[in-house]
Amino acid sequence: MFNTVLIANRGEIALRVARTCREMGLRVAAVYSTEDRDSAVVRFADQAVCIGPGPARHSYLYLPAIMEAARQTGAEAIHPGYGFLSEQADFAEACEAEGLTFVGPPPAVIDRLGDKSTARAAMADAGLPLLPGTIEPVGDAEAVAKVAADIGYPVIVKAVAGGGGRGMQVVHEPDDLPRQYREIRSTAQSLFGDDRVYVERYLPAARHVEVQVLCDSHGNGVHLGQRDCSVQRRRQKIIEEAPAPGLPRGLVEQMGHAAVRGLLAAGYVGAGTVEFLVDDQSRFYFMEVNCRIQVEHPVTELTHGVDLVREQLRIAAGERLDVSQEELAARGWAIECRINAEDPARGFLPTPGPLTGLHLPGGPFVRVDTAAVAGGRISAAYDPLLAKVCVWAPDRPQALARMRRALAELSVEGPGISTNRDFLLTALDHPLFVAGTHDTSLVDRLTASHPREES
Amino acid sequence: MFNTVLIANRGEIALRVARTCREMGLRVAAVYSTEDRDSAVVRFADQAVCIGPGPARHSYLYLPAIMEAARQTGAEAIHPGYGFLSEQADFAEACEAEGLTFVGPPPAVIDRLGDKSTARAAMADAGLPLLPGTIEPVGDAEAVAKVAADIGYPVIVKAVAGGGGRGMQVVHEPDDLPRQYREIRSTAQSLFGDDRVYVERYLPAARHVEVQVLCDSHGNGVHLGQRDCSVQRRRQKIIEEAPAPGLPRGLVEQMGHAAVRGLLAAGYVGAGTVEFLVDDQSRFYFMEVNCRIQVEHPVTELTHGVDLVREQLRIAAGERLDVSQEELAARGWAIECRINAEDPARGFLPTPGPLTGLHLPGGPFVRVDTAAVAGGRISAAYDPLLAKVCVWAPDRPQALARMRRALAELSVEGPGISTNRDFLLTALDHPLFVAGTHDTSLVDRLTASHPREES
Amino acid sequence: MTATIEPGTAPLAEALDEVRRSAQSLLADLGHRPRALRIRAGDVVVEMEWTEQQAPSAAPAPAADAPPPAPVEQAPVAPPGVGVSAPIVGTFYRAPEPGATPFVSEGDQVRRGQQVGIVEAMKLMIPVEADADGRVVALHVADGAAVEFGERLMTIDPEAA
Amino acid sequence: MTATIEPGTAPLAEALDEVRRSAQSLLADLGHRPRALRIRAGDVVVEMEWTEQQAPSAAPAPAADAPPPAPVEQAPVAPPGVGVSAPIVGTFYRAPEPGATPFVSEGDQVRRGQQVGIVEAMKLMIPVEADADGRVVALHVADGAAVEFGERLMTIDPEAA
Repeated sequence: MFNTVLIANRGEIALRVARTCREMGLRVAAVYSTEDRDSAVVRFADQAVCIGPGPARHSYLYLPAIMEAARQTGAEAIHPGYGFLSEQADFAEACEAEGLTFVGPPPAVIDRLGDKSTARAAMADAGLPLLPGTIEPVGDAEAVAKVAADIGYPVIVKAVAGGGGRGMQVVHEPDDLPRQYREIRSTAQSLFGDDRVYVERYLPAARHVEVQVLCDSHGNGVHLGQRDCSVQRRRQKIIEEAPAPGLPRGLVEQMGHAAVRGLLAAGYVGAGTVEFLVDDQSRFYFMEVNCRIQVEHPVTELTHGVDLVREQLRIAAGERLDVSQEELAARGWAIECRINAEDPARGFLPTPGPLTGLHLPGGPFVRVDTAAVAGGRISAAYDPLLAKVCVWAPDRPQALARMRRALAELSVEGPGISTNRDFLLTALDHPLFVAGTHDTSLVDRLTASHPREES
Repeated sequence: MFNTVLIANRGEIALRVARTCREMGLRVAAVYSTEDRDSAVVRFADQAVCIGPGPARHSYLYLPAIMEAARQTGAEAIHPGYGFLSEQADFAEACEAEGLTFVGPPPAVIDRLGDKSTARAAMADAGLPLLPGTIEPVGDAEAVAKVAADIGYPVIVKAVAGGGGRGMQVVHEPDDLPRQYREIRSTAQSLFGDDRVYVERYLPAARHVEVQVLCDSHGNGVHLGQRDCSVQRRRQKIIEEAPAPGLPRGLVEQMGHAAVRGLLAAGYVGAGTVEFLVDDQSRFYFMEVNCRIQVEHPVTELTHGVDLVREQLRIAAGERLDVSQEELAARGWAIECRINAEDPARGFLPTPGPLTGLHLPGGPFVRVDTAAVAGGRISAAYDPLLAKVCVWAPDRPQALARMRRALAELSVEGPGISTNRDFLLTALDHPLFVAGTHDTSLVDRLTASHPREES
Repeated sequence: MTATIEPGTAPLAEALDEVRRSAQSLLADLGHRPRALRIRAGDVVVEMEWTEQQAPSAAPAPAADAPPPAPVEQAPVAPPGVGVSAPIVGTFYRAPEPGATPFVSEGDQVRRGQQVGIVEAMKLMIPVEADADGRVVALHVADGAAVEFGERLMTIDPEAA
Repeated sequence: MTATIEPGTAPLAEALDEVRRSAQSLLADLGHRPRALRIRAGDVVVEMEWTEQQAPSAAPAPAADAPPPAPVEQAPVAPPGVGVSAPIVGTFYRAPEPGATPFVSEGDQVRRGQQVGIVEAMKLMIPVEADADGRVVALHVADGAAVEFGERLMTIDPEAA
């Protein structure tokens, strides 16, 4: 095991990783931008290094600064968290070159699975079901039109290099295709420097269900069940739960095994997530792989009683998985709500600013992951995630009731700050969500009828 | 189920009960003394009634005020929490007389089990092992001397009406007996208005292990495993864990079954705890029954995934237990540390006062039960429990590491306030505690060697 | 202002006096009002706190005129004068029995210690007494209404004594 | 502020007087008002608190001389002048190569934009430039030392330009 781990991230995930490091007896080295000088992880860490100014491209995304910080702190391993450099093969490679352990899969695996085209090919090879569409990028408008006609409208045109909800376009009519094809290519070029796109069938009423997988470096892999992340605003998840409600038992196991098979075939090492779409007839289709710990990992931790960051670190240190698939059993139900400093009535506009008051929920079966403190501030330089409120209960109705109770306990004060708390409560109370039969269109239904605040 | 529940308590347990009521859709009525005007449960409750001034005997212990508050709020049930009126048969009777449901066992059961003499008799009848000693109270010094000679020194002389660590005296030498016998009788008379005492063998190196039991009103009973509460200062528990470390598997089941058998035989209904002493040869002896929810109930909730307050309310409403003994399985390990506003260097003297700053631990597998908030105060009128910090982990070493991490995150600020946090950390690090081979003498070992602060 | 007094016996009264006198003299010498004061002597503790709003300045004996921090649930504005508070949570009655003449009505002169109402709690009839000589200037609670401990039942104007 | 006095065995009244007098005299000598005061002698404790807002009597304005909370990682005291900060986390070098003459030494005149050092980060050599015309009055970091982003490397006195 390592002596010192550098955490190349900020906010709640940096603190969350630091907590596990501390519990494992590992020295915690943090990095921070000048914006995060007084952050929770800086106070928590054994050592903290300022790596640059606020804008992430000059600090958290600036590879030389991160590598220097690792050198200065004597870190033997770097945990990238999520976002920032976590899925950059270059970064994993630089770590390797410097003799540092990157806590994540090998660079080549990140490369292969980060490219949607090669990822689809790899998963298809491993026998995972894909939505009808192309595996290879489609070269011109005519070819796209032909494929679209074959698989039937609506289709979705996606950038090979896309991710995080960016670089995709739904096409409903053949007439719209040429224009939208050009648009998405040009968008992809400007966003990712890569204008390759592919086409697949678009499922308007699908559920987003993902499988948490752990693979060690000795060829062993297990899954830790499903998470349903269908409640999304602008393709950003805001409510996640485990297990996924209403899935037939057979499907749960099929998806779990498929995910493990797919990642083992790809040479995966570490904690990873395989995202699927599940249609209204309970058929599942591979969507993409996330080569990192995910924001919503706590719900799996709560149902499975496993510290996923601990497993990441153990795997990165070359240790073997110490649980078998048979021993991994889910208990009860867990839900996570992402509290963002944003205004749902203004199109979810972030509302950064000083935090003068903060009261977090507590008590039975409530977990809060946050780096926010009263007296601190929500920075405009980063994403507006303020806290993750998670609950556990023996069943879904009790978990829902507990989440309502917990969210009602939350209070956030500060000039100009608003949160999506009430919006989350509205979503939790929606009959489709209560019934567990909602899909990714839930938030659109809510915002369509949501009264816009006058400004 | 009830519509409105009155919570006849204060502090963290009042809030904890209120949280479950809210989750169950029950209206929460709180009571408060003038000292607790701005307390967490007052803010949380649907309705709150001021029942008297600070001193508990004029408010939380004042039966007419509590009953009036129940009438005014339209409560159908009263949850007594722990302490205060929770084990007063009179109170349970008054509730019955007013047509209110007392959330606890029937008055006659409280009466029988609250008297240590009749409780010992009842448990002996149910086949539970007792320490050698008398079941009936012993009438005079000569009889006591004879019993003590029979069972062998050291013996412990206990007030029949005693409890909570008060009204007991260890006697090491026959010569000391007459004087100490007189002393304990006079103490018992002044403390409890009842000078009856009994005698049993004293175990200097015993462990305090208790079994959590749930009995419904239909004659069903289950246990939820053991808690070890051997870390005590002045017979007040400060660290509790579940399960109890190092008990042979057979013993665990034996004790569990004995506890359920004993309580069912006594006509018990509700959540109750049977306390045992376990000697260094893993023999267990019945000590007493607690007819209420206990401070340390969260560790059982964490290992068993059961909300015990919810079960109390369901049972009180006449519902049946919905889990069988076979379904109740412990997972992992849980530890609770009681953070008291007290100064270990000054004989654990309470340090009440304003709380100017409070930062609570959070993150993975940490639960904090507290009613304290920054800007509030720790009242001198009540016990100095500031927060219960609980952790869960798959095994005891990980739980210990997590507790150390969590305690290190805690920060409490206020003029004159100190806490036992560092003392708890010292106890957690003691080789005997780390090995799980400690007994009730651990704190004495620590305080004996604890450096006294110069003043 | 909060005074916390532990139960006890004879010598306690003396100790209490001493601690109280000490507090008074300390405050008088100070010439201004702190935010909080706590004096402890053995088992006796006197604690005082003042709200932020209260003018510190060179006010006279602060303990005497400092109003207690307004309880959240109290009636928004209490008229000036001496309040008569409910001695227990219960039901307030203006008269000794239904239909009888009320103990007092608005405008009545009362003397300190005179019974001005009843609060019933679980069949206990607790008399409510005037805290000062004066005129009853306001009744705040209707006959038969539920009251909390400490709730202001009526106001007496001692100037009108 | 806390003052602790050895416990005495004098009767309560005396002890109380002593502690109170001690508090008074301490406050008088202080000339300003602390945030909190606690004096304990054996069983006797006197504690006081003041609000932040309360004017500290005849004492000078506190805001003027109160230093801002020092950032944890900042150098203890930075001399007046213009600081030159590390443009990146890395290793600071005073000279273009080992053994060469340093870019600048204490006392040197520099011009805004003039190279005064190098920070190396992952083989990248990032020049450090003076932010102002002036004289180098202090070098804060040794050659070859690890520096963080924004760490003050040297101070330039622009008055001396």
